Order: sequence, then C-alpha cells, then structure tokens
Amino acid sequence: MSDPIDLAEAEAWGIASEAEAWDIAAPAGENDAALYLELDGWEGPLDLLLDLARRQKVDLRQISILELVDQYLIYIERAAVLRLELAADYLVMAAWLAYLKSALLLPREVQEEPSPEEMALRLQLRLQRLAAMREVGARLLARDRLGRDVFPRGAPEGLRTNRKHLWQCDWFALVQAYGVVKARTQPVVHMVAARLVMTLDSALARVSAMLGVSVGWVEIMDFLPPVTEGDWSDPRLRRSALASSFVAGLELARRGEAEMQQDGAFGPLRLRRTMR
Amino acid sequence: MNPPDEITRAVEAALFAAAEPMSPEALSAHLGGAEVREALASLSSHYDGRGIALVERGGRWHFQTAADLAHLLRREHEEPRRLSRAATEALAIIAYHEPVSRAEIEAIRGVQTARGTLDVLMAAGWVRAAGRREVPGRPVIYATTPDFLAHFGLASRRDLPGIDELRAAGLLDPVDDALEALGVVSLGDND
Amino acid sequence: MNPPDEITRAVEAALFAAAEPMSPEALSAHLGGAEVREALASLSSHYDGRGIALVERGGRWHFQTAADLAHLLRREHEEPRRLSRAATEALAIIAYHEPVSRAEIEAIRGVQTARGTLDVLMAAGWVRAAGRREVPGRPVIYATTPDFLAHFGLASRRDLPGIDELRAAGLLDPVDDALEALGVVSLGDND
Repeated sequence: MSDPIDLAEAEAWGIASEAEAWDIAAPAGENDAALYLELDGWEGPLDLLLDLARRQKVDLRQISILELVDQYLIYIERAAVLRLELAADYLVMAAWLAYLKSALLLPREVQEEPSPEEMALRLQLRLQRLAAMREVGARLLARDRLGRDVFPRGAPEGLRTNRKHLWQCDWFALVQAYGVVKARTQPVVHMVAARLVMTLDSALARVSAMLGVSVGWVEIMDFLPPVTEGDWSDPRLRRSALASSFVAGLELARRGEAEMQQDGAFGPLRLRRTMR
Repeated sequence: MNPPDEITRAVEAALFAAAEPMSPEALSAHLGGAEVREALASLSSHYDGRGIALVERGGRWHFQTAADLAHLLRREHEEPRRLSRAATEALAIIAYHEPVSRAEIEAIRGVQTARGTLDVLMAAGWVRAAGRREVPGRPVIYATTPDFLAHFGLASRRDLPGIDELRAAGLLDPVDDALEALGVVSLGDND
Repeated sequence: MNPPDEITRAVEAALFAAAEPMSPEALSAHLGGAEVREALASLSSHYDGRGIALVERGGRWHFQTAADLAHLLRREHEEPRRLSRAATEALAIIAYHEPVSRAEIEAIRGVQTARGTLDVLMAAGWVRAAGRREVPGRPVIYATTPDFLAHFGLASRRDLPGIDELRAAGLLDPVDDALEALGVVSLGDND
C-alpha cells in the first residue's frame, strides 16, 4: 500500500505536469467546461485513475484494483472536505468504484453478471489502452518533426504546371457563329408558300355539274378530277380537292340540291341529286 | 567524394532551410561562429553538375535549381480545346461590335452569357476589358486584342466579312438549314 | 561518385524546387513520363550522410535537413505551437486505430472530446474526415493524412512508434475483444 495521496501535492503535481508538458494551446472550445472536464489538471476520472495507478509504480497489468479504488475514493473524499467542486462524472465514478469494491470484497452467493472481476479487468484494460495511447502520443511528438527538427527547403521555387487550354477556334467557326447569332435574332417573317389548291368555288361548280348528269349515288372520290389530268396527280392537290368537294357536297345538301349518304364511319361517302 | 565534414553539412542544411540567400557572415553567426568559406567552396564544387547549384549573388549564397533545368519549374501543359459554341458566339459578337458590354452581348445573342464564357475568351488572349461605358452602372466593355487578329489571320477587324457577304455565303440562313448545309456547301464554293 | 545522369538531375531539381512532397507518379508526370524510381534510389543514397536528406513519407518524397542538425537550425525557426494533451491523445488514437469515430476516441480517452480538438488536428493538416461508418447514426470517421506522415517523419503508418508491440499486446483491440481473447465470459456469451 502506498501512502494516501496528499491532495495538495497531487494538485501541484497535476498542475505542474500540465504546464510543463502541454501548452493548452487552444481554441476557445477547449475551455468549455461542460465539454472539457478538468479537475486539478485531470481530464476526467479515467485520467485521474490512470495517474493514481501509475503511482503504484507497477506494470499496469499488475495494478491492484482494490488499492486503486481506495486511492480514488480517498481523493474524492478529500476534495469533498475541501469543498472542491467536483464534476458529476467524478462522483459517478466514485459510486461505481465503491460498488465495485464491495462486490469484490463481499462473499457472493448469487453470481451477478458481469462479475466484479470482469468489471475490474475491464477497468484495467481501459487504463492500459489510455496509457498506451498517451505513451505513443508522447513518442510521436518527440520524433524529428518537419518544421521543428528537420526543415523543408526554406524558399522552394515551387513546381508549377500551367495547365493551359489551347483554345481552338478558326475563322470559319467565328464567322459562322456570327451568322448563326444574326440568323437567330433577326426579325422573322413567315412566308406561306403559295400552293396548289382546289378552291371551294371550283369544287362547287364541278360537283354541281356532275350531279346534274348523274342518275344515282356517286361516291365522292369520283367527283375529283382524274389523276391523268394536269397537276391532279399531286397528292397535296388531291387532298385539297377532296376537302373542297366534300364542303361543296355539304353546301349543295344545305341548298337542297343534293343528298349525302354514308353507311358507317370512314365508309364511302356518296352523293346524288335530290329527286324531286 | 569524401563524406562532408560537420561544418559543410551544417552550411548545406542551413542554406537549404534558409528562406533568403545568406552572406558568409550571417551563416557563420548562425552556426556559432564557425568558419564557413571553405565549406561554401567545397559545397559549390560538390553541387557542380548536379540538379541543384549553390550560387553566390552579391555576396550572399543560396541554392537554386541548375540553370539548364529551369524549364522544369514551369511546365506548360497545353491541352487543345475547342471553344464552346457560346464562347465562339460571344467572341464573334465582340469582334463585330466592339467595344460591347456583357449586356449588349446578351442582347445580340438573345441568351444569357455565363460569366465563365468571357473569362475563357480573356484567358485565350483574344478579348480584353476595354474600359467602362459611361452609362448608368458603368458596365465593363470588351474588345478584341491584337492576338485575336493574329490568331484568325486578320489584318484588321475590317477583314471580317460583312453582313451581305455572310448572307451570300448562306450564313444568315436559319440555323437548321445553315447547319445542314455545312456538310455540303463550304464558304469557298459559294464565292 | 559519378556525375548524375540527366533523369537523376531532373528529379533532384524537381524535388528540390517542389513546394510539396511528390509521389513518383507525380514526379514522372512532371518530367514527361520519365522513369524516376531508380533516380530516387540513387539520390537517396547520394544524400545519405549529407546535410540534406531525401526521404520518403507516405509514398511521397521530399528533401529535408538532416535530423542530427536540428540543434543548429532550430534557433532560427519558431517552434510550432504545442499540441494540447487532449489533441495529442486524439491524434495518437486516430493514427494507431484509424479510421476511428469520435465516439471511439472518447471511449479510449474516457472523456468527451472538445469540439476544437479535432479541428486543431484537421487544421494542422494531419487528420481528415475519412467517410462515415456504416452503423446507426453513420458517424464520421477520421484518419491521418500524408502530411501527418511527413510531419512526424514516418515512411508509412507501419513506422508508427511501437505499433507492432501495441498490436501484439492487443492494446489496439477494443476492450470487449480483449476480454473475449482473455477468455472472460461476458454476458452475451453466457447463453
């Protein structure tokens, strides 16, 4: 058993070590007490435990957890006596350690899970891991560091690869682009090209004349001029002739001069002179 | 070559890490009063013919890249790239109407012109900012550069074909027809 | 020592002039596709024992002053700001366990990690966010950077001091895994 820790000494040790080993070079956030729990230089209960464990001066694998628990509880008690404000997690840890201690000491009838031995081992493993990281952190910082122990070239010329786009555009592309812009934005005049049509008047005259000489139903297609005549083979003109002839038929029917008949949708459309 | 002695190593490292050329006095002071001239001479001959040279300029020493390798420091990597259609149009408008503001370019193109488009033309060296137009907002106006004329083989902007010539060449035909015709009729055949 | 060949001179000059460590690939690209590995090896041995050393850090090469001359050079250079203890621990944990989440860092340290701690490490360029762990909450995970290796003089993470011993001792494994390895029956395994 080591001597109970003198609080003042521990404090002094903590503060001194902090100041000596680390500058709290620090962004504002690190001083945020809510996030950054420090008690006399310890960063939380695990840190304090590790420090206490180190004082046992044995390999962390062989520390006495019971002794460690005692030391921690003594520390907390003293802090309470001195009315030091303890962060809640130090007290939580104290309560947990007190429980662990009693579980380790008392004879057990009912085996609880996890066993106190496992909890103790777990604590020990955590301390080992923190200690390991602390140790390698110090070793890392002690290396020959670039900018502290070894130096890069003070004034490197710097390597630059100027990635230059070699823009390509030729005379024709330029002139053509201007043409495109001009064409796109010049006032647009819509010209409807004259095309051959059969006017309603001529269709009316033709249908009317043909009905006059017919005796029965005549299909509307037969009123159209024959394909062999002039431009009438042009399908666009034929479409116009069909439309005009149809309208002419309707007009004649309206006047009562003709009758129209269609048996079904898209069926043949027939006309005949009105029989009076 | 014998291994360098300690002073030579120290001088070598100090000059390497120095942000500025150093006089022998400054070096010596830096190295605790050591005599550095011999070390400088030995280093200078050691680096002779290497990729790095130790040189003296106005009594101060520094390392620099060997003169014949200076081209390694600034490499130009040129990537041929075709000017985008938007950039070509903007360039053509500037060439025909210069000086023009961006708003005027947009008015003529009939579409918005991305900021990057003019940057590209300026990076290519064909267009420059040519002052500001004295109207509200004082917009920057753009004009072509001598490089532009050189690149396009023009003696002056007057060499650009006029509207009538463009029309004669079919370049004022509606876009689709013009594009269609491209494959078939070239400007030269149309003259 | 024979005079260096042209590629060696070019590699020497390029690395000397470079503001950043360079990978062989980047070097090769800069030197028009030249094969540089042999030159790197020859330079590395040429500079052995001189005041300057050619070193490889995380696959990237750079020149730096010889470590044993630190005492001569340090006075001129302001010591970099020291890391806080919290930041040092976080850095060690990230380096030895990477990639790790903040929660994992905190599990080892036993305290919450202040917001600024990781920021300091990231601002120093030693730590970067390395994606997210695909577990509930998808926490960000952190890893070290090539600059970390360069700063601490590590050729690779395998050179981290004591990493083999730590691994062999199981100290890089989570506590739960260690308990299992020790044959301690935990609640979950009790069925």
